[in-house]
Amino acid sequence: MERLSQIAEVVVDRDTMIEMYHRMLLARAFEETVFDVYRRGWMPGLAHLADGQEAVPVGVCMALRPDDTITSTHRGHGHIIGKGGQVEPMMAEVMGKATGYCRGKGGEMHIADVKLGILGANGIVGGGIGIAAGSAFTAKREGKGRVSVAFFGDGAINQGIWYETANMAVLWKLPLIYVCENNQYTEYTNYRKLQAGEGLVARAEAMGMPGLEVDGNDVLAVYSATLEMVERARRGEGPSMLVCHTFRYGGHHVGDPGTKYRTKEEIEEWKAKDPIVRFEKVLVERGVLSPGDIEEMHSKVEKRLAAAVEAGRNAPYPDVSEVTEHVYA
Amino acid sequence: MERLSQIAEVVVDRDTMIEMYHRMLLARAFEETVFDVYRRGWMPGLAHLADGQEAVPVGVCMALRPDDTITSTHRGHGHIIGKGGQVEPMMAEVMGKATGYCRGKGGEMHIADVKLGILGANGIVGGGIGIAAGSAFTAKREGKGRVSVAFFGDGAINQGIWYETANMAVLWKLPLIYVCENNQYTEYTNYRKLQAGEGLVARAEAMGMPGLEVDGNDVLAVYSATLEMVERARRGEGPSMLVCHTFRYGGHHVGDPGTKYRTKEEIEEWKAKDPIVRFEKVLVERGVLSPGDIEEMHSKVEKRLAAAVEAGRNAPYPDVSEVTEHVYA
Amino acid sequence: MSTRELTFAQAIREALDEELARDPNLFILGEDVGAWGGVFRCTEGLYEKYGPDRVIDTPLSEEGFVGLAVGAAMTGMHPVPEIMFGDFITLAMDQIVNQAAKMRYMTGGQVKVPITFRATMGAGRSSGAQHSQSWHAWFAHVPGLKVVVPSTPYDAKGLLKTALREPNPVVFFEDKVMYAKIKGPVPEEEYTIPFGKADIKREGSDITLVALSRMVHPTLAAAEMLAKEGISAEVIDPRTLTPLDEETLIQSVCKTGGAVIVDEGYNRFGVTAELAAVIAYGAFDYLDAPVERLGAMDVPIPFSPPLEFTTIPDEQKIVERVHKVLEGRRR
Amino acid sequence: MSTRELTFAQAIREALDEELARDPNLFILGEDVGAWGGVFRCTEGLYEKYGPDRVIDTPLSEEGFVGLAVGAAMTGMHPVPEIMFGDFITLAMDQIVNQAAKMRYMTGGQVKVPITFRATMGAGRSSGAQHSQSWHAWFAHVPGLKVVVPSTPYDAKGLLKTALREPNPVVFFEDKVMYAKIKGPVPEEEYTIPFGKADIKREGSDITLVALSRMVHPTLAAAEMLAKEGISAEVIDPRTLTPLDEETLIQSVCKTGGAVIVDEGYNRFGVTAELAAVIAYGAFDYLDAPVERLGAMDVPIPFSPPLEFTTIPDEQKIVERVHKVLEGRRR
Ligand SMILES: Cc1ncc(C[n+]2csc(CCOP(=O)(O)OP(=O)(O)O)c2C)c(N)n1
Ligand SMILES: Cc1ncc(C[n+]2csc(CCOP(=O)(O)OP(=O)(O)O)c2C)c(N)n1
Ligand SMILES: [Mg+2]
Ligand SMILES: [Mg+2]
Repeated sequence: MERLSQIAEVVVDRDTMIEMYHRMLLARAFEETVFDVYRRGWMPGLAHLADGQEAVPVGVCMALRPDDTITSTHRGHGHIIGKGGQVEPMMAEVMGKATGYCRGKGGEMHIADVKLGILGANGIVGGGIGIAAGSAFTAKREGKGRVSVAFFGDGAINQGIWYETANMAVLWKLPLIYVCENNQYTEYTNYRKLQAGEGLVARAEAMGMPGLEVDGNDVLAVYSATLEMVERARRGEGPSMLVCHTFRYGGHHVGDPGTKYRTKEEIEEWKAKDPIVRFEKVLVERGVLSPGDIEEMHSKVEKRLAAAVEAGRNAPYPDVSEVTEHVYA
Repeated sequence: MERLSQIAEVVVDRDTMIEMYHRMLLARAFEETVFDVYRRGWMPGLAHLADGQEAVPVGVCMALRPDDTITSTHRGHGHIIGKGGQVEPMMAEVMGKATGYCRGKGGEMHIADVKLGILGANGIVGGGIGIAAGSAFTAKREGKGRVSVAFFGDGAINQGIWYETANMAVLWKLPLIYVCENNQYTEYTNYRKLQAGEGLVARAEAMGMPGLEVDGNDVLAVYSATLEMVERARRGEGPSMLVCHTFRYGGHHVGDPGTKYRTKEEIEEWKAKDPIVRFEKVLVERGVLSPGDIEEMHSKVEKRLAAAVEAGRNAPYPDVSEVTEHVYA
Repeated sequence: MSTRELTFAQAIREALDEELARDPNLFILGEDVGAWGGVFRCTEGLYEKYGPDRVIDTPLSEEGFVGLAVGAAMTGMHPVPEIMFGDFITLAMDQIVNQAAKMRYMTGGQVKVPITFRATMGAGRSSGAQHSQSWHAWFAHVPGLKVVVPSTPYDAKGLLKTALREPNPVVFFEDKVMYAKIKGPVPEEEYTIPFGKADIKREGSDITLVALSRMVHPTLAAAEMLAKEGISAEVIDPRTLTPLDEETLIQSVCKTGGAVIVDEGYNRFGVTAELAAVIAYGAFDYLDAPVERLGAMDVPIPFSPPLEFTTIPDEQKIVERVHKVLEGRRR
Repeated sequence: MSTRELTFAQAIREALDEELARDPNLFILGEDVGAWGGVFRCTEGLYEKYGPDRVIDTPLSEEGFVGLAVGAAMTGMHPVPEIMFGDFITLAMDQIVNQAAKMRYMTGGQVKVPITFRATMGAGRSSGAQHSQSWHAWFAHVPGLKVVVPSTPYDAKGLLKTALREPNPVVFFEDKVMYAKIKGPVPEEEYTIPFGKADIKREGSDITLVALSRMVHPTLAAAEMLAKEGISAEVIDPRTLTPLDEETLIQSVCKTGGAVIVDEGYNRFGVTAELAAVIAYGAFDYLDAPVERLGAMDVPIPFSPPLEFTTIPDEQKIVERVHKVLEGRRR
């Protein structure tokens, strides 16, 4: 089995680093804002937040071209922001408004921006995996070096569709990168209780594709590993699997404090490894951003989100006549 | 990953060897007879024969206790005979008669003898795998050391249910033995075109269970490997996976000569490794049977099958009133 | 008989609890049904009481764990797999339809397959198109399965206990909106409710309203509204779709001369079609107007509340349909 | 217009061939559809003609390859996954129902999902309970899908060509008994047939027989038998279930006053229910007797021929139902 090199950190230019940081901030702020929106009763239903996990979606997506595609999960806001999605139509979608990405029809779990290569979050755990394989199939046919990324969780890996598509992706050398975001838990159960065997890299390798595990709270590590896999895929050498270890700070959804099945210590331990704080240190150390720049970016992002909430609240619900639109093309 | 010892051939007593040989003969004769029955128009529908593969079902099942269970496939006659199934109700079932194992309701692809631990052949490729996992679950609960065997083909291995149950079987240490009968082809396609990666032992090991590949035309090798896996399972150490390389002489079903997608050479090559002829040599060399014994057994088996056909032909079809029976218990 | 008020979820939980105690072969499996107590709290405390071998947390492998359950049922256990959202039952269809439902028949009666699939249904929670569907019609279309769609805590407990004693595969649908919101009297004493017996939830003489699962509640509310207009509506809950108590439905319509069928599944090719067809056939000579079918709108269920509620039957829509029937009659 | 006789399978093959030639984004995938030419010969020669990238042999991974097809459709291709036996569609339900059918709606119209699922249906071949089922009713119950059930080579070709140009997911059911056995005229010239237009296969005035897929043929034979008794039967084939040409069905019954629905899917909660309900509603004032529903018996399909044929509608059973309607009318 061919091995990938062990995440030699690639050289990242200044602008890219700043944009990475910016998207991580947006992703964090988006989750915190949605939580607030939920508590105030400004959104219907529930939301699935991923604060704490920002390094994975941003690290992966920043390694992609605009025409590369991703499929996301029920916990998908970060992926969408990572790929360049805009928080305003996202927030409106969360609120079920006509100005939302999906005109309010999709909702929190189904945000998509197909023009940006975001083929949609998905409420079926593992549901994006087949779609990602299909996008990789199309990409191979197009022959333009485009790749496809499937994001999914440590729970989703046990869905048969991972295995079935892995087999085809290797057989047909599809430009597909499986990104397993191991945030340690499914809804309320630790992944170790549900995942047998030698680990996910071993599963990938048995299927004939290389795999790597990285510190999912280190955005540059995630970025570097993704780049290597992406380049491999663009060269026509087929799929690979990236396993990122990370943690969600909150509960499974906004109604779950997340403290019943996880200890305070575990949560604190992970918070001490916060991906944004860590990256800030790197940025300051390397002279990419000053503490003042960082503060300014924080406050810009906050203002942007406040405005997104305001705009979302003021936006109309879709007209009832829209209910029968878009069933068929 | 724990490894199993590499098929040290176990000592097999005389009676067991004779019974093995007997069942292999029965299995072969059953297939040849069904083919004849089909050609004469004495059975409805099609049949899926496994002549050439007899060492696998017999080698595996002879390593089992009567209370162990198996699940079988669309190509299941050998498994049923291997586990002690009787050719008379099998033949009647193939003909759709009321004296068949399933009163004619199941048919060629669905023969079962639950009292013998045969939980049924299955028309869904991979369909028996979940059931076998469930039987292993029950076995573990019963705590009597019973094990469960899932037979399936080189095509079936790519069904997600293998992967999903493998994960649970390892997690829960179920007494389950996966037996992949690699007869080189699915219906009309060589398995290499459909199976990516490092082989099935690697897949099993990645999931956390040991695996072994054996010469599937060597009944003693199959028997020995199975015994080791069975004993491991009885000790409560969990599942394992046996991969047996073998070949079906005929086509995918009785209507397919099997010569369009396979070369004459390939077929001849495998026929030169015929499991029955090979075992005969061993039996004679070891003085277990004389050539005369062998001839006698052949002719007994042939007579038995001729009688089974006769009985099947004379048996009545199920009464039409039975059509609504057995939908519910 | 002493009676308490239980929520729908509590009634389900109590049935599971009692049957786990009664039948050592019964076990529950599913995602977060164990230590967590189930995302809808239907298995709360059962893990602590019966242990991890009887209330089992599974990986996210619906096909796999349902398949395992089928095999366990065939070998003497009575598994109770939980499909957290009924929408995910799509992943386990083969095991339910091609394996569980057919094994007895295909083996000529050699095996029993005592298995109770619990699945949720129902929209109205802004959960989006993949967490709001009601697929009970699919399973009612499959020979070998029984399908239960209870509407009250009392019915839920009694019918679930029956399911858990059935030697056959049962698909038991629970509307998730009812779990916490619907409360009702449940006797302390043990009882079961037989399958195939509709329940007349309200007697009436002018029109028959047939509703099931959560739809019984807006239908009863509609009956209340109609009563104020002087229209006496009979509300019938079939409670099980297979077997279906055709007799009770037909008799009611023979008396009232008209019917509206209310269901939260999609209207087209759904439960409303079967019930309307059964009534139109059986009460042919007594119908004064066509049977009205009020299922969910035939669109993926939208997230945005104003859209979502448009798609689901409610009191107002039921009343409108009743008026339509009565106008039709006056022609 | 020059016309030849083609078998049903040849008509399917020709539609695939023409559309593969026309649309570079179209591709076929499934088990043994490539080098082997399909187990029912529907893709014979296409692998040789269009190559292994357009006619793709997949592993036995129905969920996986159908999922892959959905993603390919969302990114600009038009995949045509073949489900060899419609029974196996259970394994791909999630991809069809939760992904393909909903993606356009859930994204607020951002994507199109042009995908044509080809699946077989139909019993009568002694293939047993897991190789004989007809699940078209399930998909007709799912918003976002279109469902096609052609009965003749002509219709099959014209409707499949339409499906292959549709920007929406279509589930196209082919009765496998027809592949080799049913022959019929197919023009050399290109044509397509729009969805949602029923075809009157035979005109008549005394009773309406609605039948689809292979059932059209025994129904036409029954009409022939009835003609000899002096009963003039109109035979209507809806051809597509979604969209459904309700108008044509209702108009016919308004003229004849009675109907029998014939379908090879299970009777209960199936296609016969929807069509009967639609007719009972739309032709309420014109019906002289209840609509008769003749679906397959609600049992797993038995292997043994005398049992199997008992479960499937045939000429004789259709004629009996017509007599029943006409007697009902005389009351
Ligand atoms: C097929 C399916 N099964 C179950 C669920 C319910 N569910 C939603 S999220 C979740 C846990 C997913 O765990 P993981 O893949 O680790 O993702 P995470 O939530 O940790 O991001 C479950 C069981 C679902 N949405 N889809
Ligand atoms: C789920 C499913 N998909 C497809 C088929 C059709 N089919 C029957 S046998 C077969 C090939 C099976 O190959 P393998 O598992 O190697 O078993 P073998 O026939 O070689 O014994 C296929 C594709 C089926 N019966 N079930
Ligand atoms: Mg997780
Ligand atoms: Mg094979």
